Amino acid sequence: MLTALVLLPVAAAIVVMLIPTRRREIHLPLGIALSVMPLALAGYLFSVFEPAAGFQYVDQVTWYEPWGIDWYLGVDGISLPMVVLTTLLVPIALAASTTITSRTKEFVIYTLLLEAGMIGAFLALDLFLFFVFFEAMLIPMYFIIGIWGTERRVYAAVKFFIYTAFGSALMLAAIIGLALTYASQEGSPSFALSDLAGLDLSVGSERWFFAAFAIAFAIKVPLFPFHTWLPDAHVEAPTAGSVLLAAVLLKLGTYGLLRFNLALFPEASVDAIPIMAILAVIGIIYGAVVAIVQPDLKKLVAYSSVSHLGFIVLGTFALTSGGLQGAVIQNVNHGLTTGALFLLVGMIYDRRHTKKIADFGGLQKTVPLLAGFFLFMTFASIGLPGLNGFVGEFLVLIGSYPALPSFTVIAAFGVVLAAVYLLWAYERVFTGVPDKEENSVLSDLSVREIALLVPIALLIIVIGLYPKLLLDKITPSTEAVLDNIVEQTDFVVPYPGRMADVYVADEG
Amino acid sequence: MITPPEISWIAVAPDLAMAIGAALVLLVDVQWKPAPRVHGWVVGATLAVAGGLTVLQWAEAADALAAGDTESLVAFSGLITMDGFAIFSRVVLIAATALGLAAGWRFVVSLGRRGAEAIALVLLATTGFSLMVASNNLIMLFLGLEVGSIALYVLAGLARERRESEEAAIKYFLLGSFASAVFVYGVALIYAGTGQFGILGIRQLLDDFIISSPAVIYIGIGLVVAGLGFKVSAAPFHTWAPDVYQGAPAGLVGYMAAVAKVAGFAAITRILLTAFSDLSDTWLPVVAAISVLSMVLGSVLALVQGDVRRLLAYSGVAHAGFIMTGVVGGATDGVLFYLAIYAIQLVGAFAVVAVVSGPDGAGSSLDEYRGLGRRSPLLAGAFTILLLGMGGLPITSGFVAKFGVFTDAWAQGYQWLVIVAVIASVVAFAFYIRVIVVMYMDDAGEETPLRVGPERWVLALAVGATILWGIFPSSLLNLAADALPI
Amino acid sequence: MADLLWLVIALPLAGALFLHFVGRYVKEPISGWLASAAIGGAFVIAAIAAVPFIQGGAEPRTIPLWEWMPAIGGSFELLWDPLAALMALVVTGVGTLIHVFAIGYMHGDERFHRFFTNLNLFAASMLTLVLAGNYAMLFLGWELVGLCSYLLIGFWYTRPTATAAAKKAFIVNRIGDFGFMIGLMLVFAVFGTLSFAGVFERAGEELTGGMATAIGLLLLVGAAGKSAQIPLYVWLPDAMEGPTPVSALIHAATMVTAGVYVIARSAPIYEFTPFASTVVATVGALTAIWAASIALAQRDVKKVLAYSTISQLGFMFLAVGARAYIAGVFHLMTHAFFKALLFLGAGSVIHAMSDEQDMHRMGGLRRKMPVTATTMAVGALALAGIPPLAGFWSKDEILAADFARGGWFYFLWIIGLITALLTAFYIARLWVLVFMGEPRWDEEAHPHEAPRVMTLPLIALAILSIVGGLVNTPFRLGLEHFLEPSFEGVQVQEAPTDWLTLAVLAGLSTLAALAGAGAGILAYNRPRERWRRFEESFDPLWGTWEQAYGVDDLYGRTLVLPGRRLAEVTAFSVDSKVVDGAVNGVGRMVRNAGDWARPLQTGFVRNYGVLFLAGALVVVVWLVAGA
Amino acid sequence: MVETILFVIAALATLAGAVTVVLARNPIYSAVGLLGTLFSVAILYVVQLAHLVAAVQVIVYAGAVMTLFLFVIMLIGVDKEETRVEPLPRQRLWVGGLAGVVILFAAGVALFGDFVWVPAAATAVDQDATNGTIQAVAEPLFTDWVLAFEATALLLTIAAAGAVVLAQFKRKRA
Amino acid sequence: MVPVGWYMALAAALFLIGALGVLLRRNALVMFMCIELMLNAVNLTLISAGRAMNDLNGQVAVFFILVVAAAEVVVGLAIIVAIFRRRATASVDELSELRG
Repeated sequence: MLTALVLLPVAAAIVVMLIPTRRREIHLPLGIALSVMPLALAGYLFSVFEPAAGFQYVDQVTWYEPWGIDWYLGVDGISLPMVVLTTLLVPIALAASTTITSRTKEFVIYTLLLEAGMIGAFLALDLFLFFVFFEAMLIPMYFIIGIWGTERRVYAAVKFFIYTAFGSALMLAAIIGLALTYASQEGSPSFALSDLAGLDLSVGSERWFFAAFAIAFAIKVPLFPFHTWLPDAHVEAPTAGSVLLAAVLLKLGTYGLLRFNLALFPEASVDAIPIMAILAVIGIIYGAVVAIVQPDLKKLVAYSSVSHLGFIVLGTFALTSGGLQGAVIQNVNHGLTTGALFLLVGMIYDRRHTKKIADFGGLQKTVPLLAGFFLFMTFASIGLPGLNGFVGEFLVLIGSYPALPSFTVIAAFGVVLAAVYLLWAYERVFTGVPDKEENSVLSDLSVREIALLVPIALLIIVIGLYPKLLLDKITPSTEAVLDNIVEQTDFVVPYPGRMADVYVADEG
Repeated sequence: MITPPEISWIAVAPDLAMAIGAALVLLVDVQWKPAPRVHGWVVGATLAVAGGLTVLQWAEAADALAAGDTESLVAFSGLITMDGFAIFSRVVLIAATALGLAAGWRFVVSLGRRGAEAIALVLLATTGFSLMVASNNLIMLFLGLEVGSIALYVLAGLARERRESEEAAIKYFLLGSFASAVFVYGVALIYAGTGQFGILGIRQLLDDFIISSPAVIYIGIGLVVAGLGFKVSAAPFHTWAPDVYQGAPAGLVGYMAAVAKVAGFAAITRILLTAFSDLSDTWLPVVAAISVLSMVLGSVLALVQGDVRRLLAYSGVAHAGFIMTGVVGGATDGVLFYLAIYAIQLVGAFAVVAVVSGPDGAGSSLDEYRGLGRRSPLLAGAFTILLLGMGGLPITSGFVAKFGVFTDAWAQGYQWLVIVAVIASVVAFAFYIRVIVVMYMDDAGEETPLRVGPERWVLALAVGATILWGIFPSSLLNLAADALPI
Repeated sequence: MADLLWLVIALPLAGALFLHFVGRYVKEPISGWLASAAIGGAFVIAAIAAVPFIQGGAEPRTIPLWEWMPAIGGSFELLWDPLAALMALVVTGVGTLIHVFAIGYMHGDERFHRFFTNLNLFAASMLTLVLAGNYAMLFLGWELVGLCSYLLIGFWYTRPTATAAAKKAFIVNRIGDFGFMIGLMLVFAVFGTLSFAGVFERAGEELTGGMATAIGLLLLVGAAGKSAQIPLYVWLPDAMEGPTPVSALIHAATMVTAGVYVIARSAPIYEFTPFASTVVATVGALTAIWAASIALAQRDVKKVLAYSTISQLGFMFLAVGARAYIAGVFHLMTHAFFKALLFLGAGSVIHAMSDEQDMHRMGGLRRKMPVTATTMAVGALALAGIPPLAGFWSKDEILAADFARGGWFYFLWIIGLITALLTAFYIARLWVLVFMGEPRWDEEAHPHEAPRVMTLPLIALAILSIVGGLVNTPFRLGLEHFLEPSFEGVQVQEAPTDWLTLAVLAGLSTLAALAGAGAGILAYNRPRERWRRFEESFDPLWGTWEQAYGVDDLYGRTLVLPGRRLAEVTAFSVDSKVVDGAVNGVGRMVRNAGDWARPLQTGFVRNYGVLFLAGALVVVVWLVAGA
Repeated sequence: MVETILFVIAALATLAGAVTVVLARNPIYSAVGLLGTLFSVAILYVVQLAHLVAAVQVIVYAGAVMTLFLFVIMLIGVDKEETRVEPLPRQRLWVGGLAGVVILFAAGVALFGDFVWVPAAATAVDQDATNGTIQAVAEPLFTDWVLAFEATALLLTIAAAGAVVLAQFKRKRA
Repeated sequence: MVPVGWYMALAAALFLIGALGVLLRRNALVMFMCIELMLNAVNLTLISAGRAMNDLNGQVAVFFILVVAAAEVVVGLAIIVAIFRRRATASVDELSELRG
């Protein structure tokens, strides 16, 4: 099933490829239609997923025996939400790309291939395979930014590609090292996560490997100070690119930290808590502060991502139930919220062909619906309780406090700053009187655009009020991660960091 | 009374076939002056036969190994072998030749009467290199090397209408023969040190005795490495490559570069890993250093090139470095796989160059590739895939190849080398990406689509190999793993 | 009935949703009535559900709804106890009246239905806040009311001042919430749960004095933000940019009292930290007098009321800080009545004067709008604390409690007394300036009495302001008994019991009230230039008050501007130059290396030869040396 | 004794010739120098009993090859003298440096490392073993080395074909 | 009886001179002659070493090197002539258009 999930988009891409280029009008609709199939499959997967069963629907096929590499897919509570998110956002991103008129065919193909890469990366349980997907998906994204982007697209695309490739290069070295260490201990090399997790490494090498992985993922997240590719990429990328980049690609970083660093290098992870926490907190505050004064709406949202993803990393390395659950669920939340925000910015851009905040003002009068959605997403992003963002942040903050009090307190201030930069931006863009001529003649959201935003909005509310839906799937896996660390190291989860510590009063 | 030597036809069958083919082409041409198409058939047939014979050889070798007698694989009283290593390399050479000729066919045709000679030279060069990769004797190896090289010198000068072509020829020739002299002096010194020309003989000797004062041998090894390093254009012996790649006829450069690299590395691997593996402690660091220098210098220089052929040349230098890591790794299969993949991709890439810059290969500056993505999407797409393959992006065979050699090097304890290598490959990405940028992200200057001739088959195969062996590498990897030198 | 309690929240919410989606198709007044009906229904249900407590003997109960964030003990559950009931009744009751009033007030606004959508949404949020069964859910309501306040302050989004005020309100509240959140972190870290039941159950064994103090102070920060106490009160005056019903409902009667409610709710924690409590009381006292003094000199009628609200909230803090929780909540209730009344009255005046808010351009309106005038007079007296109106009882009880507490609280008591005097003065000034004297408004504005739909709520509130106090008098402590179950096991500061002291205290505060009111009337019931001269005689003090001590631009200069600068430096120097510069620098370095190495390729065969030979030589030497 | 004298003379001649090749400004003199070297090397062959090789050296090299050289020299002009100035910057510096390094290296190896030119040298030289008569050389040439011998055929073919291709020259753009 | 070392040293010197010659001269022909010098040095080495080891293969090897040399000469001179035809020069320094 998982294999099918990975290959469906590829198949879709091939189908689109077969449509002659001159039939330009059908590529996009077809792409959207086809990209719904993975969504359906993912939905089914979500419904039949057994939270308690750990990795399931495992597909393992030997790829090349002597090297011990396998086609090894499996899904658990940590990857499941990401897969669903991916499959959900791709159709939306595609449907949001009707403004792309040149070389539509290629665009659709790249997007579908990108989807395949992302799903694969989330499902891969073999480090080699993971690396393949992790690296391979750069290319479609590179093209999406570089071909359909705005003025400095080439610079942004190349920067994105090289920077990320650099990170993953080190990771490749580390992966090789791991596999060979395994070979030296067990006789034959293996790249399977399950095998390598059990590896006993010397403290030194474990730390090196951890660093290599951490840098790769830190660049992807991106953590301060590796974040500078992100604003450029976002600003230049077309809407669909920004959406997928923010919503899914960045998550590969946080996902990787959670899935690989914690699982493979428990000792080093525990030792690295301070460093990662510091970087995370710096990211939170720094990203927010920088976002405040950004003159470009997209750049502002980009920096807000830097800030928000800091929370995820913080939660991950707090190593508490709350923190981990928060991290995973925040992965989804940020994907939805920021994705939606980029959609909206894109819609504004389609109307005004500018992203400069200074060029706007009083839009709420001319495009009330758009303003409404924007405000909604803004508050979701600020972390308004009742919406999804809050669940993630609150879990992270409250959950991390017992482990990392001081860091968490500083991080909490990011919540204040979030309100500052987003509301100020909203004020400047939407409120007041539309003084500029071109701002007073815009058309409000079309039915299509509303149709794109509504499902996201609904999910945002549902997750905000009834996160159980996700948490039930997530919790067993995150607990497993935590248990593993506790077993492997002498790390003690501070009270009340574990689910078991939560006190339930006997209530009448 | 002289006892007639026993001849093992099978060991040289493919080479014989190609030599005969070459002769045939020349004779047919002299006799009937047929249309180029006819030559095409002859060459095709020749290469097909040669390829078929290699299959026979493989079966033979397999039986022999199964029977456990490696002696029977050594033919002509030790001059050459028929081991898997030789056969694999030979197959790669033949494949590269077939593809290369197809890629250069329009150029060959454009040569008119001289076309036949060109074809013959190509075939002979391949024959020479194929003897070289099989030779188990340094002098034999030298002969093969010279047969190949001299033919290549001529080929480099074939695009006579272009001044650069002559310059390329003379540079290639002078430096080449200079390098050959150095190489053969090395051979002479090794002979002085060991009294052997035979590679296995040397191996035996070094296994059995400790040479009291081996300095002369080391000098020999050094000179041999330098000489062969020239052929594979490893830094700092690479200087000829960019000029020659740029000057030589576009259609044939791919072929020239590919076969030289394959043969050269086959020789280096055989000499270092078979003959002198006992001295590896001494030469490993040196080879590692060459590898690093090649990777760094190649990538960095390729980054600033404005001409695609020079860019590919420097990238070739970098690749020489990557393959060297495989040599350091000490596993022949990694090297062989890399060579096979790289040869195909190189020929493919130059097929594109040939299409873009016309039969005699006038210009090949990056500007000519502006907007190629619009102009002829398929061509650009193929080029993109090949470039990414060379860059070593996952799901292309290039990645598998790099992964293989890096793994070997790491296992040898050369972690630092691997780290340098991965970083170098990122830089490599940077310049391959540049070409892609130009093709896709700059608006097209010229709009008329390019005429693609036989190159399309080359590209189809090269791209296919890049993708398929990228996703299902095991078939080729298994072959490479079986293709061990005796 | 308590099982249907969720309806109390669900009804207004449903109203909000309905209006949000189909509101624009509903004719103008109907949507307003629908909203009112929704919240009215909530009131009815709450009232019925509250009956058992009124009868007495009923236990508080927790009604679990569904799981939310189990990992941190956050879930959707309602706590139904007298305190919650009282709050719910106040919110829904006063809320209903204000809804009705708004139907008239918002008449003709093109976003009429949107206004009631938000109003209903606010009601739902506020009810969530007061009915919440744990801190997480309380925080949910806490933030949602903040959102509604943001939306409603900025309701007229085309006014830059309004949107700015809205943003300011939200952000200042956020700063408070920052402290509040940290408080919650501590709570969870200490108790391993966020549910009230759990926390209060374990307060005894888990809580150390220091931790209690920390939590107490952090909660205070949050409360100070929401309830506009020093130093976070600055947003409330600006919040007057919103429509007047909003000011009445959110910024007088309900939302701003949330802080008081939270502290009362957390009594079991403050139980263990006298220090924190004292701080609460002190902050309250200072805020009370500080805001009152500012209120003295405001010209904008709503500004006066705003600062008065801040001041009154100060009183409530003074109460709950002194552990006189019941007195605090009591004052919360009465204040809700008369302050809502005053705001709505002001609203109807402003409405009549076609959006004129400057008292200097009013005067002599009592003939034009008698109902408003009288009802507002009632409100004023109640606020001033003239017996036997509502304000008197509650305020008097607070002061009495502080007096009884003794020690430091004597000092606070005195402050309270002075504040009472000032309060009486400024409210008298307000009423006189608006309704007495000669008209100071120009002719084309011809004020008129408000329509019935607006006056009726005024009358209703007036009645409440009169009798509201009687639920808890020294003679009959109804409210006290009613609320007891909520403060079980918490020691509550009672007023002194001996009648003499009580009488004296009551006398004192009455005296203060009368004095203030008298002075106000005397000073302002005169021709304009006279009282102008009177005001000027206080300069520069008066000016300072009028400028609200210039706190706003103080904050602006010390916090906002430096913040902007910092952000700009970080963004445009550090980030783009240093961090990104480093990244691009590496790239450039590599390229430069290439350009630098390029001359190696001179194109001269003989140079190549040299390089080749040199290389070979190095290899050879290295090999031989290596051997 | 005889051998020593011959060696010294021939060696000096060889080096003299070689130096001439390098230093002579006119290609003709270089050619003559080369000729000298070839002959004296041939002498050294003879001294070492490599009769056949020596003969071939004289016939093929001094004969055929040198003639070819002289032809070309004549073709491209005898008077093409090379000035002593070195156009390439620092070329001579480099070359000098290289030479220096080589000599230093040689010296170093000679002094410190117990350098042996032919470690595998036999204790007693057996004159017959390496008596390079036609018979003696022919036997290995046509048995053990037969494949190499055949391979030379390829070389000659290439040489022929290559020369032909390069020689014919149709003037497209001069 | 002359020690083999002398021969070898002589050959080495010859090789070095040849090599330096290649680097010092700009006339393609002369450079090429220098390469011939180097090859001669190789041959001398082979023969001397072979003799020292009582091994005839050294002499046999020389044959092949001679052939190679001959072949190179043919091709090399052909190239030189071809270039001369077009540019009327044999100086390699003037062939430096390809660089960088």
